[in-house]
Amino acid sequence: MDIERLNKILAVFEGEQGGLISILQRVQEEFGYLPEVALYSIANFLKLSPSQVFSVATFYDHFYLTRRGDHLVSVCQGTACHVLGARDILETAEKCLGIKTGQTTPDYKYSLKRVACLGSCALAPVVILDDQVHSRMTVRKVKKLLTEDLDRTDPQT
Amino acid sequence: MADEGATVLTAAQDAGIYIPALCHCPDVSSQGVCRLCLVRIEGRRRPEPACRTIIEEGMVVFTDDPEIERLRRVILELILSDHDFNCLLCPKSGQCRLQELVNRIGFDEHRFSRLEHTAKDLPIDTSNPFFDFNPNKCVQCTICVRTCHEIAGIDAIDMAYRSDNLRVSTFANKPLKDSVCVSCGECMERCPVGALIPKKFKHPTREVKTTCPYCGVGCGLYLGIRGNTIVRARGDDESPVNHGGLCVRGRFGYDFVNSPDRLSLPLMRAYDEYAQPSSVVEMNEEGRPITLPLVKREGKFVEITWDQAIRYVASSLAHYKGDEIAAISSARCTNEENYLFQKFTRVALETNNIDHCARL
Amino acid sequence: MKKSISIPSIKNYRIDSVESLRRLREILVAGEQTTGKFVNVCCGSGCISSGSEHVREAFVSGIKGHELEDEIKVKKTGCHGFCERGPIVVVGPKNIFYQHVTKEDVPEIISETLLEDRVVERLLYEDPVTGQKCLHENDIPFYRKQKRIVLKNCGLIDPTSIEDYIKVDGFQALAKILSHMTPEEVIGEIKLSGLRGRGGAGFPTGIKWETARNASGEEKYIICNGDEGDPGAFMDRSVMEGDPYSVIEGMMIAGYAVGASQGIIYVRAEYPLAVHHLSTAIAQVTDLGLLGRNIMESGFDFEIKIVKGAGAFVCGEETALIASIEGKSGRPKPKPPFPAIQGLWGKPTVINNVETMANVSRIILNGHEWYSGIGTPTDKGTKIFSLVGKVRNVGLVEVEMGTTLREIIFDIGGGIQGGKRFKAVQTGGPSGGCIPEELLDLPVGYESLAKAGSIMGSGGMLVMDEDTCVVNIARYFLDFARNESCGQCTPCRLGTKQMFKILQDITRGKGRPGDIEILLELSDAVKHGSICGLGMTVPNPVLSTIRYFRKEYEEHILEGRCRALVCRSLIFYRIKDYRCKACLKCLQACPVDAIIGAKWQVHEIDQSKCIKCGTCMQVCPPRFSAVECVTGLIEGSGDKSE
Amino acid sequence: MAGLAASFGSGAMTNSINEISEAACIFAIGTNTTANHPIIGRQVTRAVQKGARLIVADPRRIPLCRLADIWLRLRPGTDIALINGIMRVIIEENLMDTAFIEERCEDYEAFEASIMEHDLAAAEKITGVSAQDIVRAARMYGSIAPATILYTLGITEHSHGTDNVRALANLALLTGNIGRPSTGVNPLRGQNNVQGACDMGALPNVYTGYQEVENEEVRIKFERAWNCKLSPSNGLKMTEMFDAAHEGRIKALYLKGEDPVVTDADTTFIEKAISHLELFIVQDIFLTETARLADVVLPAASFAEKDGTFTNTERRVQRIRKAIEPRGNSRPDWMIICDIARSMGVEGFDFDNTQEIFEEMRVLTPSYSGINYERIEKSGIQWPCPDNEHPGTPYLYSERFNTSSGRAKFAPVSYRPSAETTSHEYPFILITRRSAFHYHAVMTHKAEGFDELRKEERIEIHPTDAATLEIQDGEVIKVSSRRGSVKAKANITEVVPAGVVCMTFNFAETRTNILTNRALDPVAKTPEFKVCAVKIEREESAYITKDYIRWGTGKS
Repeated sequence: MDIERLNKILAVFEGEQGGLISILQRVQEEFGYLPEVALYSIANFLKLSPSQVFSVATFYDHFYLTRRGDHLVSVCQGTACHVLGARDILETAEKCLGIKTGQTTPDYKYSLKRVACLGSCALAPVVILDDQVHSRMTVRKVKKLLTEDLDRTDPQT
Repeated sequence: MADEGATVLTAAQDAGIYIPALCHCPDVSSQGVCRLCLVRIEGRRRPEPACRTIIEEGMVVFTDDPEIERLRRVILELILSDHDFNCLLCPKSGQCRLQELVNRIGFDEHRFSRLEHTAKDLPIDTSNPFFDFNPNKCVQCTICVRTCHEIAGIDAIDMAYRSDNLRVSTFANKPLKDSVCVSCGECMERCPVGALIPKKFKHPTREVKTTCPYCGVGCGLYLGIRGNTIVRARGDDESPVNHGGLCVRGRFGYDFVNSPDRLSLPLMRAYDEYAQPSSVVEMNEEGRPITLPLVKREGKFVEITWDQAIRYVASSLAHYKGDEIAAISSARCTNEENYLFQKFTRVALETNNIDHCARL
Repeated sequence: MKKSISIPSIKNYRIDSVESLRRLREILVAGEQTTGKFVNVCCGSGCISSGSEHVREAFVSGIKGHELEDEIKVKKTGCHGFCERGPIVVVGPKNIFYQHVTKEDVPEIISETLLEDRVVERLLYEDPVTGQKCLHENDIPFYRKQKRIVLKNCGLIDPTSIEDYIKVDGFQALAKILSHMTPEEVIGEIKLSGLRGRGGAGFPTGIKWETARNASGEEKYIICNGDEGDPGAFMDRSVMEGDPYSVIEGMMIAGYAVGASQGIIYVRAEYPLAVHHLSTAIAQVTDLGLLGRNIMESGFDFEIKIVKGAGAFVCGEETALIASIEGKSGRPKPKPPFPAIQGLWGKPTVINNVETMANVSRIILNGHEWYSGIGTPTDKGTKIFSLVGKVRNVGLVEVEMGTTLREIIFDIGGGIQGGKRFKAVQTGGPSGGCIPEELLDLPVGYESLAKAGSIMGSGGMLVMDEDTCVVNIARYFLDFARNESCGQCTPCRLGTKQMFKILQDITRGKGRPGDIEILLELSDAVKHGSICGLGMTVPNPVLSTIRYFRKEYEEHILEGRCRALVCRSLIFYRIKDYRCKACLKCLQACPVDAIIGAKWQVHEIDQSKCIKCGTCMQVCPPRFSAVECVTGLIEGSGDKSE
Repeated sequence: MAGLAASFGSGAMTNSINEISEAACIFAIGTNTTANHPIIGRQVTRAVQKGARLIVADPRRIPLCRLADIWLRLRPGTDIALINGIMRVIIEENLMDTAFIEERCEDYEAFEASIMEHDLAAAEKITGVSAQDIVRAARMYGSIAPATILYTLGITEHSHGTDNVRALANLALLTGNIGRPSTGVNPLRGQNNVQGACDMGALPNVYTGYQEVENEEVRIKFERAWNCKLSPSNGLKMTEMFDAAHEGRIKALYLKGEDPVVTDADTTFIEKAISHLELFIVQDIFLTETARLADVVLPAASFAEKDGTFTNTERRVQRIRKAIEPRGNSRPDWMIICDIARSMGVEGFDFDNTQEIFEEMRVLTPSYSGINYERIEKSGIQWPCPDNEHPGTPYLYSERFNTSSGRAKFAPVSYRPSAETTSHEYPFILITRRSAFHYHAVMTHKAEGFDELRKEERIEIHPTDAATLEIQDGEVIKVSSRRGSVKAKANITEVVPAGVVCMTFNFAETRTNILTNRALDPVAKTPEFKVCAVKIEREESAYITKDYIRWGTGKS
């Protein structure tokens, strides 16, 4: 991991009170996840114990302690999406990508996660692929979305 | 009359009234997470945890009514459903607070049997040489975490993850040995269940109050003795120095007393490794042993009797006086021994060449 | 995304007095195009995902093509609430409301409406009941019964343009209090208005402010809670995205009243657009001199920063939210001490949610009499609901307190989709409960909903039809609750888990007699034994469904029947051989190849392979309707999924 | 100790352990408190948790740095420059306690003049600590009361250790942070009874209770009590003894319970000095490295096998009690000494138990005279305790200092470089420390479990230095000073600053003190353990294992 890059991020937060979560967010933005070394340095920087930083990093859903895929597929499991069949959407996504929810494909191309609610209830069920909201999803649309994209980004498979 | 600022729990305990509690530990702040000490307080909407509720003038507390009873039972059943309660194999059995609570509160057989037994099957952390951590027996009372923070000030562990994945964890789930844990064992002392347990545990048959022999802090402690062996040490709660706390050395560092490497008989260097000790200490008329002078690093040590040793030392010391001789005392010995040794040096050896390793 | 949008017209303008604010407003109003022609493209999150950005771009380039860019202004606005119909475009001067606009429609709108002043009929909303086309927003039944106070600027102003906000009386309330009112008077005004917290518990806002004002301490904080975690609720998102200035103004008024000089907006990280609009707005307001030191020469200092959440529902709870801002795990603390006395960094802190904050400037500007005249004697003002589920018009609705559920669901929401039967409505998200058909005439209000076993909550409103299984819904919410429990107290951590397991058993046909009683006992323990508001309320979905739909639970447990045909273990699909025309459609569509058959050979479902996804039923041509779904006969029901 | 005695009149912790948690400001310099005095470390932690400010001065990133408001990462051996810099800021910003200085101190003017000689830029240059941080620390210590100073060997184990201590004493006096609860200058004693050994007169220049050997009145008192003639002149300090042995002036040495061959600086020299002795008697509980060189080894009983008292770092006299029978034929030290004395025909060594010894001692020792076994049965008493009714003294100097004038003395001290500085050949500074898991070199290694926690020496080296030398983490490297070399595994860590390496002396397999410098403090004669110049080389050969040298009876 690039310590220089990390220290640059940390320098911005110098003297700020209670910045742990913002720092974790920034570091994750930079590295895609929270490498152990980074957590350790953050603890040192904030004069926290590493276990306390670990506690916070594992409490929140948004933090990843392992490397994620290049593309993030989030399937909303909010109420509105649920009653309109979000579970089938998620299962289909799992099948398409060949991984379980919360996992990353071995080639680090895709990560799949469930989210509680994206607030796009009027468009339910929704799937978010790399910040792009796909609304009124059906099993078929998911299949198309994920397989097509797979083909596009990786012609070998 | 209870003290001002006391909690309902401590006031009740002082008055001899039982309120069950699992996550309460008098040495650390109250968290009120186990919810077993819930009591009903007149005029309040919801049951309140006794361990966090400060008593007030004229407060009416019901420690036990059918509703509270049922609440406690359900909560206890929930804890049990998540606990590896193979008590027969648990070293804590008999001193386990969970067992005690089950005995006092009881549980509803029918309901309990409907709950899914969800105790995890996580690996037991045996990396620490003095104690083991079994997360499957952990009841998430957080006493160890509070202890590590408030008493030890180390913060080697904290509560990580959330929901029913909540668990006591070191940084990155590493084994305790690879964490910043200093093995002081304060958490182990306070764990109410069998999650943090000493590796080898023998019940002492008697205890002796004494002072820790390690650093200059001089913590008060009780040595637990079984036969002629030290089997445990615990901090003396009444000591004004450590108030019951101990560090890793003070709590676990007593095997050296029983070490097989301890010297047992006086040793003396002799030319001939087959030399008979008795021949070594024959004195000539001047009082010097016949074997003297010894040539350094060629002789071997042989064991001699105390009698021989004392006579030998006394006679050989008698040859040096004043500036020729020096004595080094020990910062590890008692005051009495240091007093005696300096007196010995000054009186018997007739010199002020006495010092010890006082580096401060 | 750009961090800040420059405002050429008012660049370098600094508002240092009430007078200069008035002057700026005059300049801005005078500067409006005389033609009055404009195109407002909704760029709320909903419409953006339906492609409104492309629509906007098409307008911009189209208008440029006609060299009309000086005459016709293209503006992006916040959410109209009718997200279902997005992208929404409003074309002025006649405020014609076009829905489902695609970029292909743009040239036609330009040439017809903007140039020729003709209406493009096909893009108008058609009342499904009367079949009538609606020209304006207010003609649409969805809007007709609403009373938009909080949402009044949403869809009207460009949420990244402070000029727009100033034109619609922006910061007038702030100017009023800074020049004419003492903090005590502000608090008095809010108290008299009867405003209660819109985040769930409904605590009177004025009293909260007063407590914090009277609490000792030099430093105090105002926190705006934008951690809208309830699944199925998105009103705060719309307000933050569509009218961020109102939130900021509300916080400033709160700051003045309480004696705080620092404000923090805590926004869910799932709402990037809200974060973007808020930070743009804060930068603009600061540039104008309305945030900072000595605002409008009043001696009042205030600054606002944004803190992003990190994905924990429980952080919507006040004390957990504070812990999160302090950089800790969001584990709630027992109250008292209340945040108003001892909050962020131990200092007195007022926490109000977004909708509450957005109400404040309206009350100050129009007076408490005006506000308390809206609603019912016990519940004042309006409430925004996010109407979702099996209702026809999905979206955000703001209604007067006391409006009945029936009016909301049927008059505004247009009833149930696909002509199905209404079954229940779930309000308040994971903390709320299900309200059955017989209580549809219940007027919405804090107490009335509580009495019905639900809560107002943040305003989620999930409409269920006969195809929705209430046990499944209860299971869904418990699954959510157990995942989102912070885990610190036993009843919530383990109680929700066991409740979930039992509900899961029931939906899988493994329920046992007596389960309902155990669920009730566990609910009781979680409700009364937990530390925080989350634990206290999460059994509500179970308690209310048992209260009103006990029969359905019993059917699941005793008969293995799911009448809504939702619980997969209790249903199976079969092909009626006498209707099957062996068209191969279902056979090809089946994702697990569970359908046996061939051309000219009637199809049959291999129950051992079937995962009950229902695809076969969907693809079977309606004229055949050969696939049926049955329940109650636990034959061949597997346990493969759930 | 000499430093404190010169400034205040007594060499001891001025305040009590329990007072630390009540301090509003703590200045911890040269002390890795949480590791070496964990229980005191907890007091510091508690103070910080209660809102106290903490200033840490240490070249290493010690665990306390995590709690510190200010961490002054000074270059090893530059303490005086730092402390003087802090004092300069305090004087310049008028944060000193003028009333206290006037009423209770003397020699201030010369001191102030000496402080003003060097400006902050000089301090920054020498210490490597930014002037800004020095100012922050000065303001914090100077304006928040009560403030307490904690230090250990990081201050004293230098060739200018006494000056270091006097500088700290000056700092406390300047701000009036002495003679009140939770203030003071507090050396945390390393060994359990180092305080007691000093109190009991196991020193060449004083009898019990610091009564001077060269004071005739005192000598006569002791001659009367002991019924003998006593030498009127000061004896040799331990380090001088080895010099004398090396030169043949000392021919016989009786050593009890110490292991200088491992723990003293420049152990090669020590071994050589010992080899010159005609008679070398060692009394210990283990066959230590030093004992292996002896002519006679007398097996002593451990603390658990005898009665007596220890005096802890806060001057508290506490009981130890016999818990078990001595192992084998080992015997308590006091019995051995009595037997030898009697065998030599010397009078005054007829004691049946330790209480009798204590009684004889307290009569002769004013500061102990009010202490007896009955009174310390439950918990100890802090000296001075002049009579049986006196409750003991939690903090010293509330009324007067123990100097002849009753006033504390300011002493101008100025920075001198360490005796050994880095050179082209020896480019690194080696600092030595103790591990949190071990205690010197023997006891904990004999207790099960401790070796699992830290089984071998690990030389701490900064990543940049490791990269330059192409050293991998865990690789065995060779550290050499002008006196010798040792090998151990490298531990690449940012705990140490670049240019500095750090080792413990807790492992007999890695005799760190072969490297250290015997440059002595001119007053206390303490060697410069903390700073010496070394070079680092990669060592691809042997992987050192525990079995390389075995402790014990030597049978294996």
